[in-house]
Amino acid sequence: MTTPPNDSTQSSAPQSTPADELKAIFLTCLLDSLIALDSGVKVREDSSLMSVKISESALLKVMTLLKQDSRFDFDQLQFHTVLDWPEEQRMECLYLLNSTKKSQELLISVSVSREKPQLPSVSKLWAIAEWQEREVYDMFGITYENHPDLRRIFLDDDWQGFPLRKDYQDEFMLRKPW
Amino acid sequence: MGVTPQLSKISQQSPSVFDLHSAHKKEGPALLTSIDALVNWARSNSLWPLTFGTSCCAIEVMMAAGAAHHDLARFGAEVARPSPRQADLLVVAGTIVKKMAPRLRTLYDQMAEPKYVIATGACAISGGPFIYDSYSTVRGAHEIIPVDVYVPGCPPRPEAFFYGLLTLQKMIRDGESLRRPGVRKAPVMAALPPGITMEDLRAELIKGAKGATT
Amino acid sequence: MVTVEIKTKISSLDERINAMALQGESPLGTQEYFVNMGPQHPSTHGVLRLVLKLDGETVREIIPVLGYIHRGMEKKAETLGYRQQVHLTDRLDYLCSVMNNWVVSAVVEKAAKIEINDRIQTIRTIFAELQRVQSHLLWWGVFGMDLGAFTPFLYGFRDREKITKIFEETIGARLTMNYIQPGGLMYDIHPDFVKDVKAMISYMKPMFKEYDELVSGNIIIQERLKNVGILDAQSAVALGASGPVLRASGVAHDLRKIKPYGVYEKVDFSIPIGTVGDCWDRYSVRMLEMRESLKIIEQLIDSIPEGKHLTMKPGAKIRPPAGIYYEQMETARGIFGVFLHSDGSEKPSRVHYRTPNFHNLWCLTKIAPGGRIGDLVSIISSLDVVVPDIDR
Amino acid sequence: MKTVIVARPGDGNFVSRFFYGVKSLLTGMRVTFRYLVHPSTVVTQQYPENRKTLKLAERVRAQLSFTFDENGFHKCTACHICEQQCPNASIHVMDRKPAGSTKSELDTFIWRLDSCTFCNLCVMVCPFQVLKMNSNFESSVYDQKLLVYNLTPYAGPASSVLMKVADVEERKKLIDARGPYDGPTALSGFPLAGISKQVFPETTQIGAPQ
Amino acid sequence: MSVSSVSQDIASHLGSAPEISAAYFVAGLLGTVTFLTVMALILIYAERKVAAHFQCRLGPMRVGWHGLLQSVADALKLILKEDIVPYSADKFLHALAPVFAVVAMLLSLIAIPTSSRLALSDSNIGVLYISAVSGLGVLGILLGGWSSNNKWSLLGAMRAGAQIISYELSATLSVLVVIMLSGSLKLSAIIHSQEAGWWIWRAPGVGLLAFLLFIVSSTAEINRTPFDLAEGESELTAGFHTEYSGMRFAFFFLAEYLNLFVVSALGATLFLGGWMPFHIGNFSGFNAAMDLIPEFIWFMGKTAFLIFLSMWFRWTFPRLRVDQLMKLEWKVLMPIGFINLLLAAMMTLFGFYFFATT
Repeated sequence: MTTPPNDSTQSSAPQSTPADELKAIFLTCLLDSLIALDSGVKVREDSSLMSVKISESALLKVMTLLKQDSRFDFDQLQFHTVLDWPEEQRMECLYLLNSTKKSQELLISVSVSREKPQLPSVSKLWAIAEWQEREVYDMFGITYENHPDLRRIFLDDDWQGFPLRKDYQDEFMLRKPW
Repeated sequence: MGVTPQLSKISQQSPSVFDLHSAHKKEGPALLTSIDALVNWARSNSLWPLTFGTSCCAIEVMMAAGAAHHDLARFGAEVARPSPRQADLLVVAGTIVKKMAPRLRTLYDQMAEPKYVIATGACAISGGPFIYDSYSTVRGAHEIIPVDVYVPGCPPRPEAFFYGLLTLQKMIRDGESLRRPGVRKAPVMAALPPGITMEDLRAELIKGAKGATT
Repeated sequence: MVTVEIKTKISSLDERINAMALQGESPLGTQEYFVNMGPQHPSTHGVLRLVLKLDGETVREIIPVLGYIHRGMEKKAETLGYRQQVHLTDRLDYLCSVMNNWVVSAVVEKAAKIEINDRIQTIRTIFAELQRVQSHLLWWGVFGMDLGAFTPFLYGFRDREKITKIFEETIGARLTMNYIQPGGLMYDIHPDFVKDVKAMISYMKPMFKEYDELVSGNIIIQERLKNVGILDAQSAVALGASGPVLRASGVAHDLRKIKPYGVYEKVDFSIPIGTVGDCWDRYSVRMLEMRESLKIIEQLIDSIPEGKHLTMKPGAKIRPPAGIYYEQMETARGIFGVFLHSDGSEKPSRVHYRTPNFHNLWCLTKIAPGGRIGDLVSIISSLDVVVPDIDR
Repeated sequence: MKTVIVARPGDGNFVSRFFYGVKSLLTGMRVTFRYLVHPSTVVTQQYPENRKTLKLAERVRAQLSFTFDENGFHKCTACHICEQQCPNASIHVMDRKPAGSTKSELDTFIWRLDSCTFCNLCVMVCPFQVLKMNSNFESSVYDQKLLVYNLTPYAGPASSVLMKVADVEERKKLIDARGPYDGPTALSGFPLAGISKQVFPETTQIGAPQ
Repeated sequence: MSVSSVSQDIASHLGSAPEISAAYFVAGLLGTVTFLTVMALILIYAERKVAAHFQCRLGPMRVGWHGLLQSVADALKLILKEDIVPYSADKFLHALAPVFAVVAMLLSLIAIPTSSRLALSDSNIGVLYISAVSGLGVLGILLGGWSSNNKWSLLGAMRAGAQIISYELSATLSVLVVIMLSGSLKLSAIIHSQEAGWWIWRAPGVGLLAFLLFIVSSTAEINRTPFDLAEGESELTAGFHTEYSGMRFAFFFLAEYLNLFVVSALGATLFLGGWMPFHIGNFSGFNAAMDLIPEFIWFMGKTAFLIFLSMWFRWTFPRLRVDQLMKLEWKVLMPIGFINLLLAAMMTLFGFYFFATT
């Protein structure tokens, strides 16, 4: 399942500039380290950002590495959001990491099942993840292990359902008539 | 030569609270009527708004309208009260969502009579951009509290808000009375375009509502 | 309705407050109490609600309760075409509406590979900077009002009105512009635009001295802001702060310099950074940013290149290939990013906004405890939160 | 990266801070006093009084309207492009097919001022430049239903078709008059989102529980 | 001009029958109330106009000529507005609080002589009386905040209580300077002691310092910016009167402006000579020219100047924080006040002031 990292970087950057080369070296280094942790690492091709897919079980390890390793130094979690794939019965959780020191961005994607979505919380690594994970729980219903304060953030505590899921319906919402 | 385009006529002679004279009929003894008039004069000229704004409209309606260029103080309405107990005017400036709806109702209930409500902007009138496909936006403040004047716009200019304020002042002068506390007359159609009477409109709307229900 | 099996314990606000009431002990042995600040409160800038745990006047803990203006914008965005996306972002951070428009347009342009010319880029940059000044002016006024001085509010708005006039002339709107479109601009600039902007700049420059005399130099302001709400560089980064809040903590992180977009590469400007990260630094960073913005506009205003203002037909269909696209820019409050997932159809399948205020407000819970209620007000104000941007 | 480090007010000793403080307060008072004694600095525009002279910028968007040619005809062909572009269904173009014709023509052009966000997309995409925004912002009403406008004064074909008919009387037969409040509630009977069906209560009991 | 006040005039003409004294008292009180209500309305209008012009706008314009009737409309509206008493409030205290606030102010105004012939009660302990009675005002605020059963109100009331009582000290210290210099507690005697010149300049340095001290601490005592912590909008919504509406709120509003008037009138009386025209020692020609302006106008002019000063502060300065407020009082104003008092004592002892009669 492992995609050779060199191929993917070359295909994404046909015209090579110094910046691109640097990025390629960075990505190679990154992928090597990630593969050591998780054999299922893949590069997500259809993205304008540098992005890798990892497996659910390796998430916390990978994130810890990315945060704490001085080669990567991803000190900010820009956003955490979810793509819903109802036909495949999965949800794809995306974490955009940002390094203020190295000016690099990396999108981490993890797939979870739609029925029992659960992920480890990364709020120990990035404090802002506490709110971002609450938002994702609120909108998609993904629960987080070891989250300090998991409850709905925007909607009322007694709200039924998770509105940003593709199949969300309620009586109140009107569909645009045309 | 075709049909006169009515709408262009409307835009030329815009409906105006200044042009149309009051249709208010004097009732009862002259003394009481004049006391009524005095009371309504005082109430209409001393509309202290509640500092309340949820989103974009608050900038235009509560802030820019109160700022030096437009100056809400000219209407005696710059005394923005942060406590609903002392406010006369609730300007619903911005989107009201389901979570906010009970709070809006509370604010309204906490205000002392006589109290007036102006809904400004598309969101407060009908839900605006979020009227469809939004699971949380309430479609208009009138779903929660009685609204006296609607000021359309997204957001309305400060001048448009002043026009709304003048419309409300006219309503207070014409329709509210000391002798009927808490009961407000049916709205006075001051802002109707010329050539259209209240009766036409009412008939049409009743017809339409019947059509919609059946 | 999908039923989801939830393994983790989900708490509620009441439970959270109850838990908070039990923990912690006041050093004086006095009883602590809870107060609701908001949703209707003059200094929460809209409908932010803060549950405060107070010990006398001292704030011990804060629970921000969000969602009083959560309008479901991301759901709504999934039902709109790419061109219609733009007008929604006006209503996020309405004080940076042009910049928000730009981000959406940029991400759509990146996705659909729409080329734009230099004229469009220059005009976009000028408008973004105008809006930055406008937004900071409004913030300055409201900041003064929050600290109890009403007059700065009116002076700020008076000068903001000059910029609003320019917007009105070219765009036709005062707040929600919807000006920058995928593929260009809604209108070309007004013939008087250059003249008016120059007049505005020459008007604004001496005004900063007055602001300094009235507010910045004032001893009460200085004493109330200095060493209040200190956010050091390390925690600012960790808490995800961006924009002036991050820069005030001494981190020189500005996307206009790091990843220049528009025509920021061509212009010469510097980035104000603070040293301590207290309210005073956040205040002065913004005050200096206004001056820098005027400098940028000054450099660009005389050399707007010729060209079309719209490179594609306004009604043309936009259908980007399937994939993930992300674009972020530096608005007046920090990094605003738009994440777009396209499935190849005319509508995006998922839109996510990375809003600066959501992240900046999070800092509040870390820096405000320990201060007085008055400090809390100045901290909220110095973070410059716009609540609809947080709640989306 | 070019950076400037912001200045911080000096901490100083107590006495110098005290005198700085007094000076700064007096400076602030000078600023406000200057405005008090110069009435020319007043920037207020008195809206209802200056109504006659109030001139807004020509691009100001406050109301959608139709453009008419010199005969009072519009060019709308009921192509529905504006309707599709409108992000929140504020425009509803109702067309009709006259007897013996296959081409549809405009019946009523319903525009909801109550939900319009003035994004200008309809104006931008209109292939015939029928729509335009004008600056008439004085449209406050007491009833939300009055904010649902019909922009066209007549139902009938576009001016290009009408002008082919030379006879004025014949032209009049092709068109039917419409009023500004021929809203969809009245015409087609389908309910508008957000507009409740309740019709003008005689009196409103204030504070009554809802 | 004789020292005798109106009361003494009337008493000497009509004898001192108790009914007549009572009737006179009622009439005087009613007159004062009317005068003060009108005064408060004018003050509110003036404040709004002055504020507007500080802020390059116009202020009330549409009710009457240049908005002259604006305050009348506001007052009429407030009187007719619904009076809400919260369900969980202490009803009796809630009703009592605004009365306290207004009555304290009315009572203190009785003692202030507005001209040499018009003083309702020229008590020989006038200054003491005023500082005692105006201290009652804080009771109204405390009661109002407590009885509303609202945390914001309570916070506002507690702030007001701490603030007013603290600043009362330095206000009294500055008043003591004048008492020491003039050697009397009687207000008319204090005014007459300034016949050769107002204390603000006659006692070099000390008088001015005491005056500034008085201005600052009295601004704090009447809860105006920069010391408006008790009702600081951006912090405590509306402070102690959050739960008040209609008439009772109008009472607080009235009391606030009456307070302003009382404090300014007292400041004018103590430091600026009250109704005493601007005299310089024994320059009789100059003094006679100054005497041509009526005493009442002198008094009102001085008071108006002090009121304007207070408005000027209000529309220029931001608010202090609660701990800074206390720090300012206890660590800055109090020591200055004591030193000033010491200097004043020496000055009085050795007659080191201009035109000393010793």
